[in-house]
Amino acid sequence: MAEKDKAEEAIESPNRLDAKSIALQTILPSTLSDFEVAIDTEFDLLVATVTPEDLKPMCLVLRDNNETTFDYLLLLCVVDYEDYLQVVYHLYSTTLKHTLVIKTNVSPEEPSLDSVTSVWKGADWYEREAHDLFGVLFSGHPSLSPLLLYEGFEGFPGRRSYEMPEYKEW
Amino acid sequence: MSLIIDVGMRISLILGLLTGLSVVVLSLVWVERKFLGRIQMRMGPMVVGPYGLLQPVADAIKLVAKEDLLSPWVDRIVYWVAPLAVFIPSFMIWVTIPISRDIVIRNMDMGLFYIIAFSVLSIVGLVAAGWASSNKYAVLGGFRAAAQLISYEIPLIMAVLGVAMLAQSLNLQEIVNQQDTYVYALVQPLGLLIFFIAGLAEIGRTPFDIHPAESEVVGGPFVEYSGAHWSIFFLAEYINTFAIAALTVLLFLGGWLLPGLSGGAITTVGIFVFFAKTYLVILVIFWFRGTYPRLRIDQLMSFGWKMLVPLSFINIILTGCYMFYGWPAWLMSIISVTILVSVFWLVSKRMNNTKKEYTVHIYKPESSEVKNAG
Amino acid sequence: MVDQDINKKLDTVQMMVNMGPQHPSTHGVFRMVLAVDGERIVDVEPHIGYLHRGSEKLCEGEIYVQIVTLFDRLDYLSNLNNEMVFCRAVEKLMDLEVPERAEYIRVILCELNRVASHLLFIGTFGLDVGAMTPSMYMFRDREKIQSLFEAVTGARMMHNYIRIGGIKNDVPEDFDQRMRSLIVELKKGLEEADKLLSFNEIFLARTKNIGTMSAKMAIEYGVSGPSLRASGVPIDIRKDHPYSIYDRFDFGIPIGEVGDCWDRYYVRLEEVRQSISIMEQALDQLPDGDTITPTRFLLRPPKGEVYVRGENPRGEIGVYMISDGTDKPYRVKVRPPSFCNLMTIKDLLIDTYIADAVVILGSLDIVLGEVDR
Amino acid sequence: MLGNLKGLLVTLSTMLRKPVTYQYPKEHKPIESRYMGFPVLMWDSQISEPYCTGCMVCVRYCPTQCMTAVMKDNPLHAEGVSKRRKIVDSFEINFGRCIVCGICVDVCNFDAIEMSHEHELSKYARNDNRSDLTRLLEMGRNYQEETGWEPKTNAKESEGEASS
Repeated sequence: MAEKDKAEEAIESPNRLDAKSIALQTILPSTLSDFEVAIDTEFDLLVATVTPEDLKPMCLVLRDNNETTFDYLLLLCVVDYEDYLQVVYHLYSTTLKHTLVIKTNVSPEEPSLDSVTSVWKGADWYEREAHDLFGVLFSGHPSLSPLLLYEGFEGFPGRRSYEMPEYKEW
Repeated sequence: MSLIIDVGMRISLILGLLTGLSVVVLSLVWVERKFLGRIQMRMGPMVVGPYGLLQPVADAIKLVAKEDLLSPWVDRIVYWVAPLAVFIPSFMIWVTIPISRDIVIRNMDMGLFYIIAFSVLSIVGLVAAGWASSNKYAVLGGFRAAAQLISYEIPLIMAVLGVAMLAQSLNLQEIVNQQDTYVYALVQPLGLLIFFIAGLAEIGRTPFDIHPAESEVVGGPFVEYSGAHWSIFFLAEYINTFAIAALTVLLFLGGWLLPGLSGGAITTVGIFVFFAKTYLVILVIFWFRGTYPRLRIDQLMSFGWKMLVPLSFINIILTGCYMFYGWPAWLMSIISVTILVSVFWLVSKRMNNTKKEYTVHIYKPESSEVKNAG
Repeated sequence: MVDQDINKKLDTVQMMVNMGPQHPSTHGVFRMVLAVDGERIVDVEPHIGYLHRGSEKLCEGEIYVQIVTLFDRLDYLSNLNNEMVFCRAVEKLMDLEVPERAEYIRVILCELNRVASHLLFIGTFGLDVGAMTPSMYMFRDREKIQSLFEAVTGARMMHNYIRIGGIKNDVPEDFDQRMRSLIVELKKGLEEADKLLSFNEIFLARTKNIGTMSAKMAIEYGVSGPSLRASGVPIDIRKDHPYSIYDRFDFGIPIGEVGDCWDRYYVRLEEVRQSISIMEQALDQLPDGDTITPTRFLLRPPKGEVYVRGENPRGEIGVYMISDGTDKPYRVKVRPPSFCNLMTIKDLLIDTYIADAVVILGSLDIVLGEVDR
Repeated sequence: MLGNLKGLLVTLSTMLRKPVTYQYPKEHKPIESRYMGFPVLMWDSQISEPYCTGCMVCVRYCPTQCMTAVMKDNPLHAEGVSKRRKIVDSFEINFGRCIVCGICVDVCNFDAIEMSHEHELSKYARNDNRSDLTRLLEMGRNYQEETGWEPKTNAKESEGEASS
């Protein structure tokens, strides 16, 4: 139990950000003044939560701004929180070496989002994977054909509501 | 009655040749596997027979007993004929290849011409095999084979021509007999190199194993074949390897001749000398196989047309001058060696000029010093 | 140019070649549909997913200790690196200190794993180019590494050795001595490969200026690891964001110049040398002490999410883990380095030859277990 | 050109060295003492019964769910010979599923299961490697004889059931 208490304490202690993230934290509000952004911290990560509509223009700003230069997409991930799907983008700057997490929530019934393949080419397969496993539609993506699953697969196996086929001993 | 004896003689001769060649191929397979194994720090076959000596026999039995798989889309007639079209020419050339003085099935005056003419035929078989298999890899491999074999035919013939000019004969017996004072390798090192490289390409061995390239076209024309039909290709490939090695020995390395060997002993001892020399050349081929990567088809073509063909023409001109002006033999070999060395030097100089590119830098952020580590 | 004009006039038909999933040099079950015009590749359509096991989904149903075994099987050539990054993620979430000695042993083994992975790359790359001997030499050396792994972790590939909070058990007594003799042998073996392959003219002709990836393109696609560094971008997580104890060692990052296949090959070869130097330094500094911070078997990390980055032999691996306070993670997402590197294949292959396709794919050094997860 | 010649020299020099391979079915590469083969059950030769009490903790933590166990009352306990109140009745490991991760050994409270050195278990049918209690114990005895295995900790005796 002791370690658990310790860990909980650690979360309370506010600043686990490294120097680069702190510097980023100070400039972010001015850079992203055009958008509705909630900037938050999560452990040592700087998290910006935006609406799905703002996402792509904001990504463009973040990539092209000289103070942020997020030219490298680390990871695109979808998290299923059952009542909404959260799409998480991990960005990295190869020149300034800082990271930023962008989160945006979409509804699970009609998850639709602007594709960021035109911002980072590396988003291509990630978006196809997210489409496969979570059914998130990325408008503007060149082709959202199945990547990991076969053609004609029913359902979205990444989601928590997906019913796994029953376990059988062979 | 005499007709029957005659036909019987011929059939037994063919069967004898076939058996002999099969034994040679089996031995080659064993030598190759063992030699490659040693190069790669393995032991090679060890289980069947002492030192795995019977392994090729076991392989042959397995191949013959194997089911002949047939894809439903193949063009059947061409598909079955193709292995024979590859095998028969490679078999036929052995009619006139002597293994010692007067030990030859038919000594032809146009022997060299006959060999060259027949060996070209196997291209047809390879292309046919590739086409009939109705497999895209096979088609690619077949066309690769066609391009490769046709373009390397030229330097091969040119190199042979140099020897024919020197010996004033196309008869292999005669050519070998002419080499009793000095072997042609000494007079024409350039010719030997051209012949050997072009020969390697002709039989599709590393670094020119482009048409059966396993990592690219998965066996090329042979990809759909299995069992006995595949083994015919296999047989042909090794017979060709042996033929190229034998021709190298006969044309450039003095065949069955050995300094100090003369008189009646030549005929019998000559067989052993010939085989020893041939196996040495084959070992070099296997050695290359264990060392070199494979060239790409366009690089192969440009190497053939831009290097080997001009060089082979130079070789012929040189031989012509030598014959016409009656230069001493040593002058000829010196010129030949000079050309060889200068070509080597030019190529490596070109390589060295661009050598700077061939490094990787070690980057250390703290001191931001960059040191070379190439 | 003349060539192109002729090509326009000739009425050629494109052929679709289905390369893979059963092809000897697609490195697993990767499939490319190549549209070829003769030997030239006109279009590529990569297909993955033949090895999709849903590892990330499986993680949601397993407790933290069991997930380590799943991470072993992502990139099955650099198991320890994978285990390490997952364990670091949990440790970060729980704020767990790892004993000094455990850190050192982790680093040594991870670097050894990196060497093993790169050796395998050199061997298979040789095979792709058509040279069969380097692979045998490299397997010979890799076998020695795996024997050592067997002696330390008990398994040759799927170790389950790095645990949350440290390592499973201390290294055997003769570890130091065995490591040192192994390092000597590795150096020798590497020189052999270097001499046999690196500067062979045929090899250079096959790999130099083939599949050139510019730095811009590499960054756009999120390429990482040796493939990125070969393009001249000096990014190495071990240097830029030092984790574990990597800041205590003096090592360099090999950087290529043009980003072609040869650079990608030689950067890896050079990286082996750097890894060996790291191992030597770590062996010299290896302290005594505990090897694991005891934790309960059924871990319940606090709520929160972490993203942990690590440098795998193939590139940057990242683990994004969300914990909801129970004994099973809410979501685990891996950033698979091969996945991002493989994305470039379409751009790299167009307008090359079929023979180059094999070489380029080989030079990216993908592991399909990780691409498909 | 020099690179080519260098390569030839390398292959020539390695050719003269000793092969590094083993002739597998005849010769075996020595197994390291820590080698983790398939898990087997240990035999308590003092009381002549298995250490395993069938507490199922390994079954629960197995990532691949390759084992099953059934527990019964220990007849020897009733006789007063053994301190184990419960004993394993049947135990089955499907080695075809087992991934040799060693978690079962880590969680076992009684030193009853151990990673043996067994690894060559090729069989002709898919389920031939489902091993029941007798086979597991036999393999375990082989392992004990081979390595002189001793229980690491004195198992929490008398307690027949595990507290997870």
